[in-house]
Amino acid sequence: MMAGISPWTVKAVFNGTIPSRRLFIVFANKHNLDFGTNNVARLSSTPDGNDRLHTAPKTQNKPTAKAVTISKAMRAYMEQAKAYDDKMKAEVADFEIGKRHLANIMGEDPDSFTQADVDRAIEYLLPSGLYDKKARPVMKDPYEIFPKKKAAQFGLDGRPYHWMYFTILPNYYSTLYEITWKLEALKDSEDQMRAENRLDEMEGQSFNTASSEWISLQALKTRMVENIKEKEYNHFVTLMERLVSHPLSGREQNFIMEWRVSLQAEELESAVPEVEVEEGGRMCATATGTRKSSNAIVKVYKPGSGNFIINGKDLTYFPQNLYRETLLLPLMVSDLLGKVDTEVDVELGGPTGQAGAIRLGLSRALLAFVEDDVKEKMRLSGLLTKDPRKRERKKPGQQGARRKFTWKKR
Amino acid sequence: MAASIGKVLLRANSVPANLSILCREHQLTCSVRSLSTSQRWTSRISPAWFQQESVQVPTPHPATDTREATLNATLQHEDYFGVKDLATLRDLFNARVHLGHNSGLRHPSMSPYIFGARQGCDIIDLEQTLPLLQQALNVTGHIVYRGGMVLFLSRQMQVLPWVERLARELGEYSHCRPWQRGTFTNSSSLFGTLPIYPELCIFLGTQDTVFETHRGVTEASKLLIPTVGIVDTNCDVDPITYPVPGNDDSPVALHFYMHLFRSVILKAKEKRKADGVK
Amino acid sequence: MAASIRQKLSSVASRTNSLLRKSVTSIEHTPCVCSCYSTAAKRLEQEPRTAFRTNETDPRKHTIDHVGLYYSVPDEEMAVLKTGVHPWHLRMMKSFNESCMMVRKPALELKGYLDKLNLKHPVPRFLLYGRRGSGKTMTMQHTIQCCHKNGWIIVHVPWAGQWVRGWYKEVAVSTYKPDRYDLPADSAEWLNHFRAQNQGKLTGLKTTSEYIWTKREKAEAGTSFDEIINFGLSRLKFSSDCVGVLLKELREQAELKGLKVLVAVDSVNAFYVQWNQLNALKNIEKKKLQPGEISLVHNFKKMLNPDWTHGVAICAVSEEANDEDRRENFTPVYLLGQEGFEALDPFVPIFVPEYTEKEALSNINYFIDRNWIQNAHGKTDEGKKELMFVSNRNPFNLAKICAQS
Amino acid sequence: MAGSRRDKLGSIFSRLTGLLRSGAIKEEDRPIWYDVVKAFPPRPKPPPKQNIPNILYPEDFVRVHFYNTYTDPGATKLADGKIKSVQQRFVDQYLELHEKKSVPTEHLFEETVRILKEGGVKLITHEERRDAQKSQVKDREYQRESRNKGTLPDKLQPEDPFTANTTVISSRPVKTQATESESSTVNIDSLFQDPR
Repeated sequence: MMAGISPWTVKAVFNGTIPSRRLFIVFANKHNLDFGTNNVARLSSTPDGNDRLHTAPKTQNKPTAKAVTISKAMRAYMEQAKAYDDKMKAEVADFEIGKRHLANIMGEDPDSFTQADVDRAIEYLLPSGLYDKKARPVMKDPYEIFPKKKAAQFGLDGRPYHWMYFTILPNYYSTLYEITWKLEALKDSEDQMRAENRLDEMEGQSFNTASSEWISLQALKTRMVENIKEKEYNHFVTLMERLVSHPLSGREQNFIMEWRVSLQAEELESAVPEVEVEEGGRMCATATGTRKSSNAIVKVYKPGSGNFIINGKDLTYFPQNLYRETLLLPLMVSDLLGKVDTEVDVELGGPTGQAGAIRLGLSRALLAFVEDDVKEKMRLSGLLTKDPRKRERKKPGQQGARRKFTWKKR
Repeated sequence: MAASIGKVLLRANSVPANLSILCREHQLTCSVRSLSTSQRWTSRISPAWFQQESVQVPTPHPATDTREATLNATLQHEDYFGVKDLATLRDLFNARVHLGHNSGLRHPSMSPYIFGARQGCDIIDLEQTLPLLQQALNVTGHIVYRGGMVLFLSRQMQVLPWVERLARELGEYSHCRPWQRGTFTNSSSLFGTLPIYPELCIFLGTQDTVFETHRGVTEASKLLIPTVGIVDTNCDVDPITYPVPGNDDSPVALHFYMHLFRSVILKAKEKRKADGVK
Repeated sequence: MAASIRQKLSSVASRTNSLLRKSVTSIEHTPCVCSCYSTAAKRLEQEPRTAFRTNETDPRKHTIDHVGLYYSVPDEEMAVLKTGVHPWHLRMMKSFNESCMMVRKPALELKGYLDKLNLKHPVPRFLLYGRRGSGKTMTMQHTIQCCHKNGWIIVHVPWAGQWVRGWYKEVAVSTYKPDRYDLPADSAEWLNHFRAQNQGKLTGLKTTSEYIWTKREKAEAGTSFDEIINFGLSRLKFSSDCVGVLLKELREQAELKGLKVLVAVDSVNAFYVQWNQLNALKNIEKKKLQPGEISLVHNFKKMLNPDWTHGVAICAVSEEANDEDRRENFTPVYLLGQEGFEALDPFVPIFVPEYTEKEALSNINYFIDRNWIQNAHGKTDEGKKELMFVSNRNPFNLAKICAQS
Repeated sequence: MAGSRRDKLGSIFSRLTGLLRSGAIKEEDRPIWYDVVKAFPPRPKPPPKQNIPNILYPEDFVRVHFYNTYTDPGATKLADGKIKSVQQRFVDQYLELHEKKSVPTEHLFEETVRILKEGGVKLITHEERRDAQKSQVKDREYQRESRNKGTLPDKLQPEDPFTANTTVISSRPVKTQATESESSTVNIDSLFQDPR
């Protein structure tokens, strides 16, 4: 068998920091590399791992051929774990002493010196102007600073716990396996329904994925605790999409939603303007919109007959049809065309900016008169999103924002 | 090398009562296989050789000794797991195991196992397949019986979920996903621990794509892991320890193999439990 | 039950023309004909009908009930109107393979005035005004058709702006008065137009005085109008003078012979406002001409003066006739300027509004009937509403959008 | 790493044996499969075959003869195992007659055909099909001409488009003369003289 290499850089950390110092101060940015792995968990934090670790095979007799092979991996692991524990113990002791010293320096009671006091003291004694907070000196519990240790993936008998251990990405692939079998189950029930001629029952059983999206690659990595690449992520999404597109996907709604994140529904709630009721029961909602440098205040009255007044003029305020079409969109999506009256005060900017500002304000004002699903529809159409583009400034040495001066060699 | 075997032989000859007790304990009704039937054995285990080796071997611990004796006694049995009853020639035929690939795709190393070509399609000689299959199943059973890890490998998309489910249900391991180069040979850096290897790799199809041999075949061979492989007429037989010539594409055939392996592994585990092997 | 039958009837009517023509009278008088546009029961009566045609082709008989409906113009009358209709509109008619015009309220209003007019008073002046493309010209056409049917003599200027612009045009010093300028080509064109519009009405009309063109050529008193026109057309040099002669004779003879003369001038503000663009008319010294210096304009201005009787003047003001910096408003006072307003005052202003919802729907339905709107969405209620919103119910804009999509 | 990287040399068993013998691996450290493989060594590979024979059966030749003479009698429902295709019946009949040896070999084919035809089976030779097609083409031409003229004969007027189409589809391309003459040289009966 190959000589075991230490997979953790614990040792390196040890050598890299100043040994036996009075103040346990670590410049944490040096250890960022060691923190980089997400898939680390402190051994003692996992109950299984803890048990596994501390039941050392002391009672084992002379190992058989099988036992020898196993214990090699396990023994190596346990040696490393013990070294880690010893080191951490020493570090903790060091930290406690350092803390008392610090309290003395600061002239406070060492027994009631909390972590907050430590932070304050460090900031006072070692002021740092570094921009990145991670780069500033810290003094913290060693368990927070040193990288955590990964739990063993296999038992004492040397058999891995996971049946897809050898694929390197067991969690990821077992999720794919789960999706596949869920899809198979759906297909089976679909076939059965087809055979029994109960197709009408399938209506409306598909899962509506609107207002949510697949979790990101980074989130998937964190969830799986595995180093998943983009290609594998795409594969995952493809497979999930296949599950979602099945007519009976609603049955697996809970499973699907585990892997999706919903999109800012709460923001929508706060954006709905208040409705004022005027005399005669006419409702009025006011909202503002901006685009480029234009600002618009839009008042929407319901019920109405479709009148549109912009700065005291009707739609002839915009001679070009393009801008009228811009205004048309929110009314179309909310299906309120011809059912509301609109009054607009708009200022600054050109026609494009003004039309865009009115559109945003109108969309926001219309939220007061529509149902939730229409709100969602409007959000998906992009009506409630502010266009953040602005005029780009002119740069010195250039003709405009991007355009360069004409350059001729000679 | 043959120390343990020799040891057992010695014990079996010198202390027949011991063995008979073992036999009774484990209900070994069948007669112990006569050593003289296996020519290889007789040639390897020459007395002189045996004497030399036996000197170096320290006296084993009594507990281990019993275990080894139990294990080795099962090896004397010709068909300890009853694999001969699992499949007949007719079953193989019905499962379309005989159907090979187009003759143009034939791998030269497969030629001894091919019965003939019917209308441009190779037909595998099932009379050769059957004993090979039985031997492979027997070996699988013994390795499982001894607590070995079994890894199922396949790159056939059509049966992929079934193979994985099989492995999961059996408490064994599967690898039907893209093979990362060095999964065996570079495992310490890929897994971050000391390497763990399966004791047996079962390839339900030794091709990765249509044109490539599965990389696991080579890696297993390098790391001295025995392999059982279903080899079709377009596959290379040589790197496989226990090749089973047969159709590796039809779902019917693949499900048939899976059924066989499932049966034998379950049986081996059952026996292991009954025999109290640890 | 009855409602559903009516609904069925109306839907059938919209599909088949022949059935529609039979049933249109019955539909017209039933309220809530079509429920497909209704959103609330209250508004049902205001909702427009799917019927967009009337078979009443005589413009004299149009009443308020016909508002918003299309009527077809017979070919022989179209021949009279053709030279006056806007070419863009003419092309649409050609595409639709029929000449149809919509009955609109301003035209009916004007017709009502004309019916009750006392011709013995000095010439009354009506002034049409409205936004660009709101249908002033078509209102005028409608009235002209009315008057033509009544046997009026029509003096029509289709587009007065043409006479004050055109750098390429030949400008000659008037033979009659040296400080005026003739536009021989335009004069001849107008003579043709005049003759086409008054086919058969000019017989028996003769000059009352003698006109001397040159030393050798002259027109004796008693020369028929046709001869004058022919002379103008053959001797382009004198065509402007011929126009002057005709107009003068018409003014004089209107009362004597009991003629009825309709003077219709489109974009009349061109007569009073200086055109300052690059293509303005210039004399030989490259001096821009005032509108009053052009003999044609001078003569027609006289027609608008209230110093003669048995005639009616209908004018329209348009923004296009003004310079680009004088187009902010569409009201007559603004467009005519001081001079024009003083010249025309007093006049009866008639506002030509944009389409009402009913008229717009009628127009869209007509387009759908003519397969001018082929987009499936355009035929739905939502699509119609969108069209109305984007065009702001401006007739020209609506037609333009429909032509694009 | 234990074992040789030269994975192509020897078997894993021989390599591990070498390691054990040299002491690179201790006896207790040997992997568990070692004893199993030792007890059940892989079977030696048979020597490679130089020529792999084509698998042929006597009925193949009967079939060839049948197809060279007669057209495809149509589709058979494979799902129903009880129904035998016409070809299969022909082959069975032929072999049965051959076994009885009541008919001389040169008349076996005609005899089988006769028996089948008595059984109500329709068999169409290629020549007949070709002639039928020719006349069909003629018919169609005639039809087209008459359609161009604007009149149709009564016989053709109520033409069922469905049946018309099926006839067109079922007409297979006629085999070339060359293949026929080539295959006719095969002596079928010579096969049966071989001891089976």
